[in-house]
Amino acid sequence: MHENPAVGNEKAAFEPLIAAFFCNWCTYIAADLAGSSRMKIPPNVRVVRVMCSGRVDPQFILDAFSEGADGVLIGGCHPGDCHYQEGNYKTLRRFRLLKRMLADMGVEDDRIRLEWISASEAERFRAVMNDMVEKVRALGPLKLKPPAEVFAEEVAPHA
Amino acid sequence: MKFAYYPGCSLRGTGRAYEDSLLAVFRALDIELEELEDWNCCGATTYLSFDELTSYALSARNLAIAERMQLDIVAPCAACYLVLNKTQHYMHDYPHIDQLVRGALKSIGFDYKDRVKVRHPLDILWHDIGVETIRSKVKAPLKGLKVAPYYGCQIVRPYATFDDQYAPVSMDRLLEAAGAEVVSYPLKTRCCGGSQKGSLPEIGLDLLSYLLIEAKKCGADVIATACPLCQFNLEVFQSEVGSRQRPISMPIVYFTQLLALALGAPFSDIGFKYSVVPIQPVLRQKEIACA
Amino acid sequence: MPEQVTTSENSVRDPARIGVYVCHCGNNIAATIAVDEVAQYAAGLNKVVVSREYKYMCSEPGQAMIEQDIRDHGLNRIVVASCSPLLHERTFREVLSRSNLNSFYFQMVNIREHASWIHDNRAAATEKAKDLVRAAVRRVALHRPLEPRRVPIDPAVLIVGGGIAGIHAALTIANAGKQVYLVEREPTIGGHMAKFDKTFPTLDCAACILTPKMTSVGAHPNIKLWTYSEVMKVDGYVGNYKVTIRRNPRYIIEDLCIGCQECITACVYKAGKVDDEFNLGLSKRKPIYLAFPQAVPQKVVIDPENCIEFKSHRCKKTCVEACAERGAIDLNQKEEIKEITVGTVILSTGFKTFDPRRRPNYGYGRFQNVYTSLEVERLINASGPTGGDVILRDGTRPQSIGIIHCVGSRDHNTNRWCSKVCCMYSLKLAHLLKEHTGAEIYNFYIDMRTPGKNYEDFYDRMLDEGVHFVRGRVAEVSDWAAHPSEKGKLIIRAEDTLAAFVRRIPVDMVVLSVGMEPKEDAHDVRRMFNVSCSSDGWLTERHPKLAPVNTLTDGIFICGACQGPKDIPETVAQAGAAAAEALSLISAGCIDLEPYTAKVMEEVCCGCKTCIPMCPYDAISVDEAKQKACVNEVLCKGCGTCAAACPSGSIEQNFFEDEEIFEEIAGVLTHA
Amino acid sequence: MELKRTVKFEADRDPEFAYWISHTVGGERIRHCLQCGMCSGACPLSLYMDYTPRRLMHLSREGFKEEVLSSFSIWLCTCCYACMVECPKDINITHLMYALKERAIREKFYPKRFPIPVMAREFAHMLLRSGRITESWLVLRIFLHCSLLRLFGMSKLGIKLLRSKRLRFAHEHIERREEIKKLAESVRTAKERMAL
Repeated sequence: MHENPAVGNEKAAFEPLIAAFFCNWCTYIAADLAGSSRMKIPPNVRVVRVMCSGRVDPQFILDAFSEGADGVLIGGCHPGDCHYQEGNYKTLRRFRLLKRMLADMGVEDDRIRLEWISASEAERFRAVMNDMVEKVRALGPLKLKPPAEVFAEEVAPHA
Repeated sequence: MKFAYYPGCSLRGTGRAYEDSLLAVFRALDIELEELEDWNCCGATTYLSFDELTSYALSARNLAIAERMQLDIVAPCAACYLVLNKTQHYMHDYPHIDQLVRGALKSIGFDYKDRVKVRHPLDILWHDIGVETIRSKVKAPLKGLKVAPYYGCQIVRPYATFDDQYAPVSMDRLLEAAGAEVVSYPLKTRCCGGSQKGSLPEIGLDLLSYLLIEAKKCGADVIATACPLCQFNLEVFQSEVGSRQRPISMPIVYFTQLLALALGAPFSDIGFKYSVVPIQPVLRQKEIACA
Repeated sequence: MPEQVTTSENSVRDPARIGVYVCHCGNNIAATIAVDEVAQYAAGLNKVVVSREYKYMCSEPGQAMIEQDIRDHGLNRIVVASCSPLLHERTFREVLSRSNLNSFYFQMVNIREHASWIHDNRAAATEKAKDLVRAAVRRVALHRPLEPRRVPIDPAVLIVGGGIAGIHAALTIANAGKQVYLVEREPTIGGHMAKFDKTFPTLDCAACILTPKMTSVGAHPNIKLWTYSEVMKVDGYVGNYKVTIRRNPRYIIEDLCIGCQECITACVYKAGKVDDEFNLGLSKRKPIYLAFPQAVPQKVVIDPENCIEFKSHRCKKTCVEACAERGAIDLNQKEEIKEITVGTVILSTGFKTFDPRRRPNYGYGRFQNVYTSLEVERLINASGPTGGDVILRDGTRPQSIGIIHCVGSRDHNTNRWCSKVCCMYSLKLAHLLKEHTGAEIYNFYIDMRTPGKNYEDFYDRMLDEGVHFVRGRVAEVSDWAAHPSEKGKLIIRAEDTLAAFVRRIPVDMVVLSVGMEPKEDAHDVRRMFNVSCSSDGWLTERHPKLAPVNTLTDGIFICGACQGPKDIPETVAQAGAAAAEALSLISAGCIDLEPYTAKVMEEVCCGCKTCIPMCPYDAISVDEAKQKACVNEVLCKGCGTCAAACPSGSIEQNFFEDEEIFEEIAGVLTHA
Repeated sequence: MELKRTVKFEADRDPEFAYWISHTVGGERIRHCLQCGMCSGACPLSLYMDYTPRRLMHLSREGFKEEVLSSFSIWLCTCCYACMVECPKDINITHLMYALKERAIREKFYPKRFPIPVMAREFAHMLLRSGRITESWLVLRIFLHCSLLRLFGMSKLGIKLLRSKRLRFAHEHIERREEIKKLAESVRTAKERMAL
């Protein structure tokens, strides 16, 4: 389906690929801050910017997995701090649902993660990144029970 | 309420008064104690300067034993209390220490899960039992006895969370509950010099004389301590301090001795027989039974 | 792959001709990313016509290069891989509109903050940059032309906080002929500065320079001053904020009170009985009082906590009698809710001083002769509790005084930051105390920080005046005398680090130079106005250098010590800047908002109403006739939550359409 | 009074020592030290120290090994933790003192018959041998190693204690002494493995 050079035969060589959806007001800025503070973060994460974590449609996550992500991270503002008042609560609700569904499909818990990281929490951002990459690396490449294409059609409508 | 009792070497040596009175107090308040099975020396502060890492393993053995007994530890000796706490802290903070200590414990058949809490008698009496309960159980209140509470270093600093680092009050409250009059003692957490008295007598004496003279100034009849070493230093070297300035005679007792007395334990069973500076004169003067 | 969403006819896509520009940012990017490699790679991507690298894309020539290419190669989509879009997205969008391209035919790739600066593995970083560029290329091909929403700016300005910052900003804007609402929580404006005696380094008296400004605020026709009031709610968006303000009852009809203070004299309490907030409890006031002689507005206040009438309803109400013919006292006054509309907001909510009880070893609260610096300001102030005569709580006059710097600053146990002003005000206090008492003065400092115009000269002057300077942080203040000379004194114990030994210095008075902290409710303010806070609690600016008084929320500005510790000159400068920013918006008359609003594809919408509760702004309603959802573009703030929720995928968010995001996802993940 | 060269050459510094101190347990933040002297001020023993704790911190991070390890101060530390709880930069000063002592003992940086290191050694040996400490014997051994005269000086005290039944000469020890040996052994090998 996709040729991720990171995916090696023996686990040692495996470099996970992680898709991240960051809200424009908190986590994306935290990421920028981490950058301007020259923190060191593993290069395994690919960021997609959205205005609010509330915009993150469960389909995005399923799509990311089917496109070859080994893990997905959603970053939003802390509860109560949402730039749009309550977008992050909506995300949380959806996220819980989705997580159960993914579990059924054999996606391990550590592969999908929702984190509240405020604009000033560059340090926390770094910690989360490192931790996530570590955990997913330990899990190895994503293996889905049904073939990816099939499940995208099967599941997406229910999302 | 039940704890694993970790006496430590001192309470079996120079600090026997502490042990006797502590057991009496806990008995009076029906706190059950089971001696830590085949406990070993915690390494105190001395061992740390000889071989840090080994000292963690040694004190961890006691933690592991308590865990096997499924009890929290009560460690009356300040040094033991500190070292056991410190071991736990450092195992959390430093993976290499954690790994090393667990490894060592494995080698003697312990699989340490870190489920033990290390408690100090002050903590237990103040928080778990509570001042009110104690007051209600006091049979012979220490009316008019002016006590300077002396906490020393290693109980409140640096790991204790049960009391304030700068101005601890747990002992104050407990002694008040026992009917004693607690004088405000500015040096309550100032160091007594620890083992320095042995190695550098002059300096040790200086520190001790500060503590003793200040306590007198505060109008204290006795100093109450919670550490065998503090008690030893303050009591045994009084004559030397005295010989430098005007002589001092200040009974130095364990807070548990005063509590036990108030809770009605027989005077003869709570370690006063080991005193070098007898407390009886003060007690008689205050008309507190001491026979 | 998910099905293609049908798109509303108004925006058909023309075949994409994409130009990709990879920036070196000097060495910031080039150092860790093989820029040329990325550019070459991009050149090979589908629909890419030109791909270039350049030292500084944001520079004049960089921009010109893009414009040139648009002309020469007929580009209609632009991708720039450089820094964070929050920095330069606008810059490059303008380039497009200058070349008559819709400015939303642009996608920015962040390979600096998100790649070069956070990685050291060149190969990996370069790979990542390629992925991100590829994603942008695939995404931008789908972009539609969008028009920013132009909204008018209401010329009225709300200023929250009436300290020197708020006062200065208010006057600046009001003098420009615009309406200002100045809201202050306390019964008077003036803030901390009103409490000060003199100001460093010029030593001009704080009152003399502040009170005139306060009076003109009170008198200014363009300023609506609401003291004893608080902002409760903020709605709307830049240009059009709806603000709800609660005016707490002061039990005085402001329009009738002339500040004659007869009522205060008449109060059944012959002497003050409550701690006087303005003098920090060093003196007493009556339950009916005027905060301080030059208070603005000159209107008295009754505090119900301590007024007999309010507690027992058994007061003779002599105050009411005294004010009989004006009848300004209204004991039944209720709180009043005001609703206003403003275009912009300036936050100048200020700071609070560190509570030295959190550093028990300095004995504040335990020893009566330990004071905070702010208390000392009142103590030496001619209108203070002792009329400027420095008499200690125990009635004596100090012969020796220790001033302890960095109390609650530069300290991992309390506040880690340097409060910036303490060194200078400690020097000032040293001078004033010497002047008032002739006492020996000892300053205990860690580092003497006097950066500022004429500040160092002031330090020299203190050295000349014979003030002692001991370089060392004080470990403890005690009353424990270890030497006859220390009897009855407070003993300061510190290492004289320059002499390299410990000193014990007995003094009669200890002054704790307390640091500055964020207000305890800084986080509520932050939430209410939708701005962000540093983890310490200081409000954060949009950019520390280039947008120091702006916030991430358009039309909301910050100034003064709510943004971080600063002295009066700096505060006033910032207040001016904030005022100017507000005025420039006002005189522009309108502002363009991102068109990231949601839109409903009616042909797909089944009217299930799932989206309705999703919207926090009630921007979505159902057209009963058509049984379709419809979005009110003005109310929509463009979060996209509804789009994510719509089961039929019939709601799209401009610039964040499902398709576009799916392309981006596929782009970052699929290695070509 | 004799004149002494006080100038320091770069050659006098020991970079290894500087590196060690900032990488040893507790020294992580030593480079943050403000040199504010809070530790010295709080230290009950600093009144007697040749180098105040603050100076030791700086000398160590700069790598002046000789000065630090041969200083009297490290032996004066009673581990009361006053410095550590006060340190505005959260430097674990007390623990660094341990580290310095440990190293000074390892590298024999102390005057002959100097009691403190002797005590540490004796204490350790007794602990390893019997798992517990019998104070009476410990005291005895220490003074034997330091100076017999001192012992006589102390004899009055000894008698006092004997009379108060507080000194007991029965050797305390634990049941499973072999466990202590095993522990020490396993730590030793682990240390070698981790190259600590």
